[in-house]
Amino acid sequence: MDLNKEQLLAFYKNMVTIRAFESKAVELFAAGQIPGFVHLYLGEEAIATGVCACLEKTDYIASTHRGHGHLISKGGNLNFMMAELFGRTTGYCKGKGGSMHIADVDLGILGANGIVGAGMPIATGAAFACKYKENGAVAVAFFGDGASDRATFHESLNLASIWKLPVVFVCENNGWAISNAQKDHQNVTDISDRATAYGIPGVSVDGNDVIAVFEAADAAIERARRGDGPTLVECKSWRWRGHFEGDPGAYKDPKDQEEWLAKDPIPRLEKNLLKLKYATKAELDKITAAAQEEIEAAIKFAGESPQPDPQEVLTDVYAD
Amino acid sequence: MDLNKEQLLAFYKNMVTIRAFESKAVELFAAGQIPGFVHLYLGEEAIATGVCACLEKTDYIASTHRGHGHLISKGGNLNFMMAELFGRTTGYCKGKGGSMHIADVDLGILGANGIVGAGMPIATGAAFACKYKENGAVAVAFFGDGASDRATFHESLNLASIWKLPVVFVCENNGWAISNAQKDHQNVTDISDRATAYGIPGVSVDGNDVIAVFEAADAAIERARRGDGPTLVECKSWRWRGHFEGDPGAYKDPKDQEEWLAKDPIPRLEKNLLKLKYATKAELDKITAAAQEEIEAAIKFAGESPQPDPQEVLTDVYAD
Amino acid sequence: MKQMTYAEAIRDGMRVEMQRDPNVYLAGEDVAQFGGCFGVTAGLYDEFGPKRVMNTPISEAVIVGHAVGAAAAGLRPIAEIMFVDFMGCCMDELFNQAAKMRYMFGGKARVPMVVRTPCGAGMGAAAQHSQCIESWFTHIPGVKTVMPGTPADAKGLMIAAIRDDNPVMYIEHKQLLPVPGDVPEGEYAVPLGKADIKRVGSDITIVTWSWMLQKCLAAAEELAKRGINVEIVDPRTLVPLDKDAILKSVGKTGKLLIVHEEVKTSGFGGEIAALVAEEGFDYLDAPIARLTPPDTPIPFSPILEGAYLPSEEKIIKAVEAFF
Amino acid sequence: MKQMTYAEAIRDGMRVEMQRDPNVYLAGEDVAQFGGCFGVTAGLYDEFGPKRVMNTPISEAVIVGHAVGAAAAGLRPIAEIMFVDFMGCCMDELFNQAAKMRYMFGGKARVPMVVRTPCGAGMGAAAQHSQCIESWFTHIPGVKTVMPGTPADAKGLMIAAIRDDNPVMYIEHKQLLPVPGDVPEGEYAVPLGKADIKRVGSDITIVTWSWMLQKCLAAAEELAKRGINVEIVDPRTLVPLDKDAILKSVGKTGKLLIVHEEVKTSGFGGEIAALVAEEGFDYLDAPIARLTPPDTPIPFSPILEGAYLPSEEKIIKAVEAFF
Ligand SMILES: Cc1ncc(C[n+]2csc(CCOP(=O)(O)OP(=O)(O)O)c2C)c(N)n1
Ligand SMILES: Cc1ncc(C[n+]2csc(CCOP(=O)(O)OP(=O)(O)O)c2C)c(N)n1
Ligand SMILES: [Mg+2]
Ligand SMILES: [Mg+2]
Repeated sequence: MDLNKEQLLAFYKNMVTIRAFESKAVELFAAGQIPGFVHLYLGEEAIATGVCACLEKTDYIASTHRGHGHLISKGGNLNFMMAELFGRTTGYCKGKGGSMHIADVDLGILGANGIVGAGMPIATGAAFACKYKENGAVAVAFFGDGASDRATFHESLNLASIWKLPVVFVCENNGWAISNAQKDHQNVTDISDRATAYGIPGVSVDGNDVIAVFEAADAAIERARRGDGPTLVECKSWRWRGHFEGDPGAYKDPKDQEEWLAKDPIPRLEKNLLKLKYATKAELDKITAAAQEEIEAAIKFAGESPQPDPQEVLTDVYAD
Repeated sequence: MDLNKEQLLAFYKNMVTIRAFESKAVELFAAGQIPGFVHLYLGEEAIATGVCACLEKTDYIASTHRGHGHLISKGGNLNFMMAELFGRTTGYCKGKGGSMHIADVDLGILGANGIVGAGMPIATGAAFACKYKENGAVAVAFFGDGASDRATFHESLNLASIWKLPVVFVCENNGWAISNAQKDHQNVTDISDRATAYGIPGVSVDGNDVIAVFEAADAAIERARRGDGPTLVECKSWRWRGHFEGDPGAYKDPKDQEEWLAKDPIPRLEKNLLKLKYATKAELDKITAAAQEEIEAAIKFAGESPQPDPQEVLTDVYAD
Repeated sequence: MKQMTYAEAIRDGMRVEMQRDPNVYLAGEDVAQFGGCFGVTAGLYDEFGPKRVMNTPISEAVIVGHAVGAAAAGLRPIAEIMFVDFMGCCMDELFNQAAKMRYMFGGKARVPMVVRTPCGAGMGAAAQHSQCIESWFTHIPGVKTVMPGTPADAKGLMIAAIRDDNPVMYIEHKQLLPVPGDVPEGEYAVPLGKADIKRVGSDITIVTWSWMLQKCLAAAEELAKRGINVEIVDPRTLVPLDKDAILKSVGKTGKLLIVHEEVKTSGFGGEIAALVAEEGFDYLDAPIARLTPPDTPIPFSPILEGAYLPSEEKIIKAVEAFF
Repeated sequence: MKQMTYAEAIRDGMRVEMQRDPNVYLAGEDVAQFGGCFGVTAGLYDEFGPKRVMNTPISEAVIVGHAVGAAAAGLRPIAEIMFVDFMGCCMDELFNQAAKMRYMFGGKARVPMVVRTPCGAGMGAAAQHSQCIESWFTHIPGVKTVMPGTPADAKGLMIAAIRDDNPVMYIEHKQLLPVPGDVPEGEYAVPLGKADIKRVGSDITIVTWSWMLQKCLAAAEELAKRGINVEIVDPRTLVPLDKDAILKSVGKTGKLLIVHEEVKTSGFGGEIAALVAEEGFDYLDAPIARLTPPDTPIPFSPILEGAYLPSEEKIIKAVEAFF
């Protein structure tokens, strides 16, 4: 399918926004301005961008511990996201969640998640609700190669298949589960092969090619909307950073790291845009600069936002 | 491979022994002599018989809630088994376990199990011990079609594959998970197809053909002993009774039930034995009669065994 | 009022809410045509059809986990776990997902879901099919825990649990399923967090719930004949807990016996004893006592299971030991 | 005696037993070359090699479940669960399999295994990576629960846990990992079930464990300056529990404060309070008190997390409230 200029430029803007957000997060964490654990999406920007471009506001996603890219791509507000990383009252979760739990239910974002694999049952349930309400919406579960070894992967894909739910399982195979390389935690090369076990389609794409990701996701999501059930989409990519900030990633072979850095999805789309004459280098640099300014503004917003009142610890446990 | 006379007659003896044990269990449960839940193996005798014929005393099995056939085939003592069903002190578990928890660790029987799918991690761990001790032993996990949808199936097969463990996963596909037909709980016809997800071999055989079961199990177990890792073996059969005694199985289509009753694995082996002239009908009837006598003796043993002393509730919680 | 069994009352509660609210649905193993392992859901499939009463594979993690997503997306799931003993297969989905989603999201999510599951011993079902583990659930902020001990409470608490906007563990007792009683018809809700004085007395307070309530009521009749007048407080919901009702009764009687079916160590009786030792200490004119099973798994043999379980006789003994 | 951190002491305990007993092995996520998420297993892979120190996939159910089978087949697994918060992914394997196998089999199995896992808040890790849930494990007959509060206890209890023939939950605290202390060298075992009086006093008894022990010790010094002489009882193992040590101390002081990091409701403090209200009632000259976090999930913001956690100041206040 042909993607038009607006679409491709929107991909570009989204990817450089994620890149800018995560690059700043590196500095802010190092500077001690972000507490707790931070898992960055650097290098994987094309996946969330391509997938979420197929989704409406009314569709759902379930994210992971490495969730910033998913949230930005689903329309998350950068100020509220950054403020949450800072633990401020203006954050998405009023400072109660942090990076691992950012959510915006109104945007269909059912949360980052600190439990590997926990998003799959949640997305399965959201998809069930879409089918039950017959509202034409779908749900997407993002999860990693490591998560594909968990209980919840098996039970979710099997149930989604049996119930023919409008859900797409997007496996972000970045080659690593913390220090454990994919070949050391599972004996499949293409995780999409696991779809066989559930009688659903499985497809693997280059996760650093935003257009390939979009096309695969679009087909799977359209299939889901048609009522033909779930699909497993594997996007192969690479985790640029350590597992979380603070992990130097010493277990990575520098050669592999180099190779993958060279496959940076952003210059790749950039070349494409220039070739198609959809934009000049100067115009693209302007988009990038604008994104960086947005992030600076978000940091300012977060930094100037109030700290929570200690009494707040007691609220929001139960709805009444 | 050619099975000799002794082997085939041993199969026959084992199958009619299971048949006799379970048939009596039907009566005893109806008569109120067996408390709790009883899940019977009637119709599935060929599976445990064919699989356990490949095992040594030093090998391990992890069984299920439908475990009588596995125990008998692995060499379980009929008196101790029946006494356990009766809840007597002479039972395998001194009356503390009952049908769902009979075990004989000395025979490598790591227990029936009340939790569906719980035997798979246990067999995986026993296989790890065999590999760790380099003692050439293997482990077999029996489980049902319904159990193949559980968390533990996925995590066990993946770990066993990665660690190349000497374990064989024997799926007893009897068509039902309580009232849920296989087609209603999973979208695969051959459960052995799920092996793809772990990069291990998967094979499906007629579970009512003891020779086919033996040959498939033998190949898988030899492979495991050689150090080539796990195999998933699906044995297709049928649950003759309701899920447990007391369930009339009204959800079964009588036509299917009839068809499967006609596939009774015992007459099938009997025909074979007669054709091969390994035995006369009279000789086979003698084997059957002898088995029935053994069961009668076991019932007598159980019935005459003492009830536990109430104080016994407090012992065996911790080893010291 | 209508005579029905505890099982029928649970079903009636589900039916009333399913008729009232199209967003309520039921999912679990064998809950559809089969009617559930204990027949509790019998007839609901015929009445509400395959869209609202669904069988699941044997996949506890996604039975509870999908309910979290469905609830967050606006439905009101009733997820059945066939035995409470199987909650170990889906604890993460309950305690890290369902229970915490609202708080982690800064109060911006609602997770209205009920996990319905039977507990309890007494049928020779052995160690993995007979347990009571309610104190686990009471240790999870964000979850409510409901344990009806009569048919009327079974219906009223079911309706309240379904209407509640939070995850609720609704734990029914296998031994109570056939027990009959008078049950209000129609939309009868029992508020969560309101204890019920099941027997008014003056000499000693017994706090108990679920099946043990019935045993305590029987024991109290016998004790009355012997001149001991027992007050029985049934909290009905362990979280939220009606502390005032417990403290008020102990303030009246000065003596507290807690009877439950969980093993003693870290059973919910410990929490109730602690509550009274903290906030009702001056009311007490005798040590608090707990009557529970011993700290062992549940044995299969009916004789051993009988030795394991609190009984009317043991309750009578435990009460008489106060005097 | 050797100065080492709590983390080094845990490692030393594992190393000593792995050297002594070839059947001891370690399996978990990233425990090999990487040395574990908190570096606790660093160096063990180099010393003992890939046969005895193994990475696993992210599969908690089979991490704990395989250990049950391996233990029943004669090995002594140490299974690491990266955070105790993840135990919800493998509770069945712990509570229905590991804990009950021996009893269900009539005493004819041994399941010598250790589940090693870090607990605790204080690092801004939020609701799913900061919990303390030890009371769950103490509610499982067949399992022992160990919670060291010092480097010496960390080593001694690790060695005892590995040598024990039962499933043992060995729960280390993330905040204690860098804490230094004197640790006996070589084969130093601390018996399971033996409390340690970490501070002798006469005015009030504090029962506490793990990280809170350190906070209580600091508070006790300040209170001493203010003329209140605190006795601190560290049970070290919650199951088996050294009841006599607790009762003896309360018998001496007449006052009991329990401090723990679990949420209050159904935390293990309730069990200790109940024990004393049952068996030490006459010793008490004041109501029992518990100082714990509130019944909420754990918030991310350091300010909110600080409000959630018991602190030296809060402990001092809670003690002074007795006088
Ligand atoms: C159930 C569970 N087990 C373990 C962890 C610890 N952990 C956090 S992220 C992670 C690795 C996840 O790998 P993958 O799924 O590939 O995602 P990635 O980090 O590569 O994006 C692990 C083991 C966890 N959070 N939850
Ligand atoms: C974890 C768990 N979930 C549910 C059950 C209840 N249950 C017992 S047997 C059974 C059906 C099992 O089906 P299958 O695995 O095919 O074995 P079969 O009974 O057909 O031999 C179910 C749902 C259980 N015991 N454990
Ligand atoms: Mg990964
Ligand atoms: Mg079956």
